[in-house]
Amino acid sequence: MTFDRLRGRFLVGLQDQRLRRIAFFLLAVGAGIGPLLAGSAKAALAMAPTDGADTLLMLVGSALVLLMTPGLAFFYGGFTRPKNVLNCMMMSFFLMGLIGVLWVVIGYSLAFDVGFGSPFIGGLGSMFLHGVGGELGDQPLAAGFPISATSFALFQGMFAIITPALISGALVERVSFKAWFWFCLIWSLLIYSPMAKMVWGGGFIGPFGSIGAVDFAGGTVVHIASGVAALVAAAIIGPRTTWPNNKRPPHNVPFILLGAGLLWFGWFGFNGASMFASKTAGYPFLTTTTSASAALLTWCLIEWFKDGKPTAVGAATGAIAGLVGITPAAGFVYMEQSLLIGIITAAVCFIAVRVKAAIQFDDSLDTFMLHGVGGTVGALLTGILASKALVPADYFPLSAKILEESGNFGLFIAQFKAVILTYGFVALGTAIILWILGALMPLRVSPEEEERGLDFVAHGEEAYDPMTN
Amino acid sequence: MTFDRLRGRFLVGLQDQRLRRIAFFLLAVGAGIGPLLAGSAKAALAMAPTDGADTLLMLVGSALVLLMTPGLAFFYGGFTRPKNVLNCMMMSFFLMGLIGVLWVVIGYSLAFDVGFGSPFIGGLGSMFLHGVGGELGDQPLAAGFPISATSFALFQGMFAIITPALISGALVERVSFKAWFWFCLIWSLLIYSPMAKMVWGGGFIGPFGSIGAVDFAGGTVVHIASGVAALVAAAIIGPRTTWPNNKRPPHNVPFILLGAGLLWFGWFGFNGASMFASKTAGYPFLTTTTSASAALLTWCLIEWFKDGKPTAVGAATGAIAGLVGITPAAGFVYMEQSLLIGIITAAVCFIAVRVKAAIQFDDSLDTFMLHGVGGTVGALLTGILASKALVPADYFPLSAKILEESGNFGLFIAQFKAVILTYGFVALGTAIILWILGALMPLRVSPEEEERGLDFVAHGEEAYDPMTN
Amino acid sequence: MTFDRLRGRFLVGLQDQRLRRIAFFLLAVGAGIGPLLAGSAKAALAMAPTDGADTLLMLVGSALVLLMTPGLAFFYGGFTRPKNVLNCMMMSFFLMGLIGVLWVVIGYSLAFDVGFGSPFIGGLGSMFLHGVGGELGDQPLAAGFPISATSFALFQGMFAIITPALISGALVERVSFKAWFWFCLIWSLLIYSPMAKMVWGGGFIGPFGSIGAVDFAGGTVVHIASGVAALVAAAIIGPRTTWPNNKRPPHNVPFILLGAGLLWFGWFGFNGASMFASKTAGYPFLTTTTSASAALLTWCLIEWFKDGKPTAVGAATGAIAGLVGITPAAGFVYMEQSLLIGIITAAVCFIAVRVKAAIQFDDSLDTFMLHGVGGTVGALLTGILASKALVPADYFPLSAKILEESGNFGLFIAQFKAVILTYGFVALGTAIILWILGALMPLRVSPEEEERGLDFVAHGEEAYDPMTN
Amino acid sequence: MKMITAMVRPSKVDAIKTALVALDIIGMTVTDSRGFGRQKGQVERYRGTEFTVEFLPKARIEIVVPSAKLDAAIAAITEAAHTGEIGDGKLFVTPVESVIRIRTGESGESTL
Amino acid sequence: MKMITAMVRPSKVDAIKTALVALDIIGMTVTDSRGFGRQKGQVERYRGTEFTVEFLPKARIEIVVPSAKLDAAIAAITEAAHTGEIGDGKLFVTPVESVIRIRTGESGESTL
Amino acid sequence: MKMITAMVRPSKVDAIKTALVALDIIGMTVTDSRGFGRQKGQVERYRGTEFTVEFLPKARIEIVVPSAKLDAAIAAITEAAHTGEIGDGKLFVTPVESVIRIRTGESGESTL
Ligand SMILES: Nc1ncnc2c1ncn2[C@@H]1O[C@H](COP(=O)(O)OP(=O)(O)O)[C@@H](O)[C@H]1O
Ligand SMILES: Nc1ncnc2c1ncn2[C@@H]1O[C@H](COP(=O)(O)OP(=O)(O)O)[C@@H](O)[C@H]1O
Ligand SMILES: Nc1ncnc2c1ncn2[C@@H]1O[C@H](COP(=O)(O)OP(=O)(O)O)[C@@H](O)[C@H]1O
Repeated sequence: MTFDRLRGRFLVGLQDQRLRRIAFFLLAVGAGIGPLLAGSAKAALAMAPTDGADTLLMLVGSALVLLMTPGLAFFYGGFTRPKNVLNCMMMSFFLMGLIGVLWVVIGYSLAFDVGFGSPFIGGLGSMFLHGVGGELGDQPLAAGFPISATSFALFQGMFAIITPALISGALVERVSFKAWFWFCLIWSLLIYSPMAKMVWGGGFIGPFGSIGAVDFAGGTVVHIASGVAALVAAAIIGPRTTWPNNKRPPHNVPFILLGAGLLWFGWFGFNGASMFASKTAGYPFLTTTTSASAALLTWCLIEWFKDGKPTAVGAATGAIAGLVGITPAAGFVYMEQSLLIGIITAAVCFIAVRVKAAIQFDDSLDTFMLHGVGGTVGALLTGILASKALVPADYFPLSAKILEESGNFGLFIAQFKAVILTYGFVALGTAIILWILGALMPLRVSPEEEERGLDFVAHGEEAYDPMTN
Repeated sequence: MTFDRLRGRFLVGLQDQRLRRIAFFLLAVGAGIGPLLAGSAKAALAMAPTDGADTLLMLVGSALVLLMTPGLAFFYGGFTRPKNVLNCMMMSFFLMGLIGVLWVVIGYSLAFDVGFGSPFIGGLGSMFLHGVGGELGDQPLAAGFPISATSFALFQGMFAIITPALISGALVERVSFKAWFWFCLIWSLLIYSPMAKMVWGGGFIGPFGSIGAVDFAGGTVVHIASGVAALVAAAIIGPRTTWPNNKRPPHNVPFILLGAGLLWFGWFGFNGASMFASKTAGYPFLTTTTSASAALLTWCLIEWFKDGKPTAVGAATGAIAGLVGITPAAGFVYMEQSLLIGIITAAVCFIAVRVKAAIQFDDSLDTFMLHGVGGTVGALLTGILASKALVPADYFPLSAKILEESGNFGLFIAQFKAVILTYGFVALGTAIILWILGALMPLRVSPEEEERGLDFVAHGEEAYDPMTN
Repeated sequence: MTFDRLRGRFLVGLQDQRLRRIAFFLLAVGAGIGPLLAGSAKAALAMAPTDGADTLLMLVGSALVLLMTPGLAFFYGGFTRPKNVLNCMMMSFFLMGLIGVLWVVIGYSLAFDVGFGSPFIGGLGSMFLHGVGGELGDQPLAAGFPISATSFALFQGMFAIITPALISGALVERVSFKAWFWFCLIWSLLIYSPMAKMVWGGGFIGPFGSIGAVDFAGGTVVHIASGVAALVAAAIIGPRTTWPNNKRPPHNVPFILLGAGLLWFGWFGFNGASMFASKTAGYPFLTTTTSASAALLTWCLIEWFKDGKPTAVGAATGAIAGLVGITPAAGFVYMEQSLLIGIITAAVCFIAVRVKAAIQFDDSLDTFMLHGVGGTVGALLTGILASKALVPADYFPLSAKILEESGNFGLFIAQFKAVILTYGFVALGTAIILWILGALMPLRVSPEEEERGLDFVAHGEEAYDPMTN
Repeated sequence: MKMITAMVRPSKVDAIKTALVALDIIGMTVTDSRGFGRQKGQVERYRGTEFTVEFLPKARIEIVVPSAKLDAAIAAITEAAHTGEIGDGKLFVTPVESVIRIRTGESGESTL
Repeated sequence: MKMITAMVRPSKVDAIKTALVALDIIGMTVTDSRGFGRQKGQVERYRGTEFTVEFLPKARIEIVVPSAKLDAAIAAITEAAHTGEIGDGKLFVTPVESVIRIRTGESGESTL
Repeated sequence: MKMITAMVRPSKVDAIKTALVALDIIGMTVTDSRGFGRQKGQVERYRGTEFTVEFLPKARIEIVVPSAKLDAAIAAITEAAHTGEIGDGKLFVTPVESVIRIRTGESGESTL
């Protein structure tokens, strides 16, 4: 109700010529000015031979992050109706195919190649991972990174897969699978790869760029990006026909707990391996789990005080919130700070989820409320709580300089800019992609198909055989 | 029936003033005498820089052990009624929050700090992991342990989480979640941390203390402790109202197999990483799985000969029994011995489980029968089967000396003492905690709530939506 | 129908005296000639001390591969009727006990000991892993392999477990569990261990033997062997009574997706750790996942174009096909080739599965169609696509020489021979084992038992309690 | 008293309930069932194999009503469950001889 | 012959069975159902969202009895299923015209 | 019109459907149920504990037929569901007063 009016205005706004022009202009200006501002911070790290243990950290980390995608499929799938569970799971699972291929063909190149010399986008020189890893795949990534380049490309690919998969949470039970296919393909190329470039690939947002923000393992690139895209997509595509009047409880809460367990497990790879070095990976491993623990506890305690009962869904949700919150900070903070991040992220996400329910916005499985909001809280808290000792100038020249000169407040400003830029870039980009896509094909299925269930409609399957014999 | 009379006497006994006084006295004497007996064995190991591969073993091991808790939730959850499955799972899952936080705040310090200079309990100097791991989290743990101290703290935290979670198996479908919350919190501080100190933290039971027992990965600390606590708690709290007349079969056996599979997988970290060194971790990895294999096979073959059919639940149970049995021995025995341990543990646990069924004691999911009995068998067999070569004097000074001087029989005596002390300490401590807690709040829900189902009563949720559309 | 006639002839053929004699003759000749042809290629690698990171790769790899067996249980179990799911899962899960023990007792020795000096079979000198790993379990495997020998024995054991487990897919819902027990036991000793010897253990098929074929992680040893055994066993044992008229759809597709996810995750260990060295493991890790991605995508796109809808079961199936296809090639090809392998394997397996459906052969869960066909495609493509640089003469003397002298066509011929030999050896061996076994006990349950469901018939259990309260 | 047994589309249960409550009929029992009828079965495909699913998910609703309310109830259900497509389902009326409310032991129409 | 259809609390099924067996009534069929009635629905909450569950789990028990045993059976069921709280359920009696035991083809009251 | 309610072995549902279709009876509703009767319960064992399962899986089939087809339908079902072992199930016939096809609003035997 409340939200429906907002949505109406938004949709009208999106069709407004003037507004669109302004948006494009802003994007163009950003693209133009960015490079001018781009700092020339350079690191002077030594080229060391590939290290076995560090490389193994990346490889095991890759396996762990790969498992997060099926984990997510269960975390999400448990919430849906039985007639939509396969479609929901496929929205994640299928991306292990689509984005898995896309990444090695071109996505990696757009993110980590330097061919274009742009602070926004990589290049085409590393398509098909051309030149990555050398003849035996054992060449080190770069000076200061004695991990094999192949392990890095693989590890990053797993991130590229799960990011759009996260978006699906906002869109389950109504989106056309064909539209989802094209959306993910385009979004990965036009939004994800540039984001990775800008933040991690030496682009203008990151520690080598003009803004100097830090993002340890994907607070902006993964969580804010997916969260904001989810918000915009849910707004444009609209709520399920059953929302909010005929909504149903989760069909299988144990699946949600299984998914959350696998996600937590995989997150050790996600954050821990983002340290790229096993000797110093103790902190990101530790902070990851302590933040998750603190957030799980916080969420449940809030429920307990407020509603009288801590819930299993709440425990799973709280843990994920804590994992999201610590992601941008994992290697930059000590254990105490990670507890704080977990507590604050859980509290803020809890409120966000309740607000969503109150305004009856159909971000169906709370992708924005957890990943967008949680990622934002985490990214900002990273600025406030990062420790100088953990942001070495060798690896994060501009960020270290900011910390040196203006302390955590300075870094907070940088983080704030990074967050705003991410919101703007992703929101705009996602909206544009969906406009264009929406002109070419229906974005959602018909109400009849929605009632029938997407498992049959989109895949010709049913998740469970009702005949038990 | 049989058991009910025993239980009556026990409960009366627990309330007997004199008995209680004696118990406290024994505890006090133990606490006083222990230090006097404490040997002064000292190791002379060199301080080496942190090793990447060894540290990575700990980090990956931590991730594996973390996954055991959701694994346990499924192993246990499959057995319950559909109306209690979430509560059962939450009894484990929630501890990833509660104990996860508690451990880094104070639990670790009570176990591994040396501030108090006591052989029973650590200190407060490492609260919030103060001073653990140094500025970058990469400082080695100690002389002879070139793993980062942070990775050790993390790894140990995962053990602290799963130990009370194991207890829940004896108590499902009837315990108040509030009581469970407080029980776990107090038990972890007053029982688990001291146990870890006494056995692993240089305390009086372990190889640096006066007894010189060895416990590779938690036969006493984890399995006997949780098993005995489960036994005592089940006795005090009493059986489910449906027991033994209206009991039902497991609601989802595939969940049990999933849980067992995840537990086995995680146990590689549990036992394997307890070697703290990857080069020599081959044995604990190997013995872990061979014991589990032998126990699975043994359990199924016994069923096959006795009842005519090997069962899936039996296969899962046997594997867990074998994993429990090998835990205290994993790095101290060769492969042949591990087969023996698996076979014997499975056979003894099989009998224990049948005895339980016969006396109709409601250790609902056999926590004592598997972890208590299995841990005991394992701990004693460790004494008998440990190989001198695998108990080096550098790391296990007193135990190596015992082996040298009185051979395996000597070590068996040490193990026996360790087991007895663990039984006594844990049983008494658990009973006291429950008495006090029972005075402050009901330990179990009402029979009506039990009938209604704890998922709704304790969490306001249902695991499965009965409306399939 | 079509198939039934074929089957009739086949069964008659199998009983034909002459045919049998010919078969035995061929086998004998092979056994005799092989050694004569056996090359004397010798590698001159240095003996290096055990490496921590490489050993850790093996240990983590072992844990990952262990998890594949429960993963397979879910991948398969999701397809069955609810009344057969436990039996189906036990056909895999139980082997973690049976083969786990068998392997360390004798299987390893038959595969990797050199006592017999034969190119077909190992020896008995390493029974009970005698002499493997030394006093501390940290001795390196061999010159050029600085991993601990214990980690190798463990890793290989996990392969020995999953290979017969794969066969079960063709036989679910009808086989007597007793017959399955004996079949797996005998097959593992008489087929699997020799296969491992011949291909990996310096035997006559592999790179040290007379044929010089390569098999990175089990294209022939694991996939073709299990696939062909499945085909033969399904033909001999015959279809389910419900096939093809009363077949039912999968009872739980999410289980299939869970299984596929765990298999993919575990496959990183399967292929990745088969490199035995973490620095260079980037390629096998990478190619494993890119092949799976490409295959998943290919399978779904074919379905999409052909039937109008991509399916979840198809996505899971495609991924497995891609993983099978890349297995023999993982460390011998670059990323581009892995994409090609994934695409081709998926396409061929897709056709195979459809053909199976058309001729109505009851390879119930497509073991031959995926593992047999996919393994064959992969093994042959390995010949065509392997890169010289990735087949170093130190480790693969004869294969490297073939590549040097006759290029990929030469290697293709070697691969082709290896495939043919594997088909012949496994088909014949499996048929003989089943004949003998069939004479001693019924291979399948009665039609009434089939109708009743094997969970109750074979295990006295039900997977799900129909009473929900 | 009459018992109405209606086999309807599962998604219509809520609408039927609402319609009946509007008539002050507070009481019904719903069971998941599978129906076979003129509605064409759907074709599902798993791997190579096609399955024609002939038994489709239906909700089986039972409502006992006082005879006086029978026609109104039937009308309400028929309207709420209607889509006009094949597979909307059937509604059967059968006689009921007596009713007892277990909680109170009362019997007769007043308990409905 | 009469058919008793009772919608009761699922946890009472065992007690009802026992009570009927005591009357030598060996034969009944139970179906999981969901009932809507005067019993207040429970409120569940998942994340931010509240759900009022109006359809509560009920067991639907069907027993065909010889008319002679009808009253005894009703009394037994009513007693065994009784708790006194709202939601105990209803019991309906309907006429049965004939019964056949499939195994033997026999028909009539003797087959019950 | 009559309603046939048959409690049968779940594995016989397909055969029953086929037999009825042969009589041109296109319409039935099947529900998963659990039956208690003379058929001996099976003993399952999980860990140390034995369970005697007294309620066995049954399919509950409902078919409304024109009175004219009643006997043929009964014969068809009885034959298709028969194995001769205890537990084959029972078949009950009850009167139906009216039928309505929801899609069209038509009523009467012609809608069957
Ligand atoms: N004779 C019958 N007896 C019992 N149930 C019936 C009968 N005919 C139809 N049904 C039920 O009604 C449902 C819808 O019937 P169907 O013939 O498919 O469509 P329609 O009612 O629109 O003609 C069936 O799936 C079945 O559950
Ligand atoms: N008129 C009715 N027709 C069919 N089932 C009914 C009817 N009234 C009640 N029921 C069944 O009986 C159950 C209990 O009824 P309810 O009104 O909640 O409590 P009580 O029977 O104690 O008054 C309902 O959940 C429903 O399954
Ligand atoms: N009196 C009855 N009322 C309702 N259902 C019955 C009755 N008697 C039997 N049934 C149903 O028929 C099934 C088979 O009955 P049973 O006595 O076990 O075997 P049989 O029908 O071969 O004599 C039961 O499981 C139950 O579902």
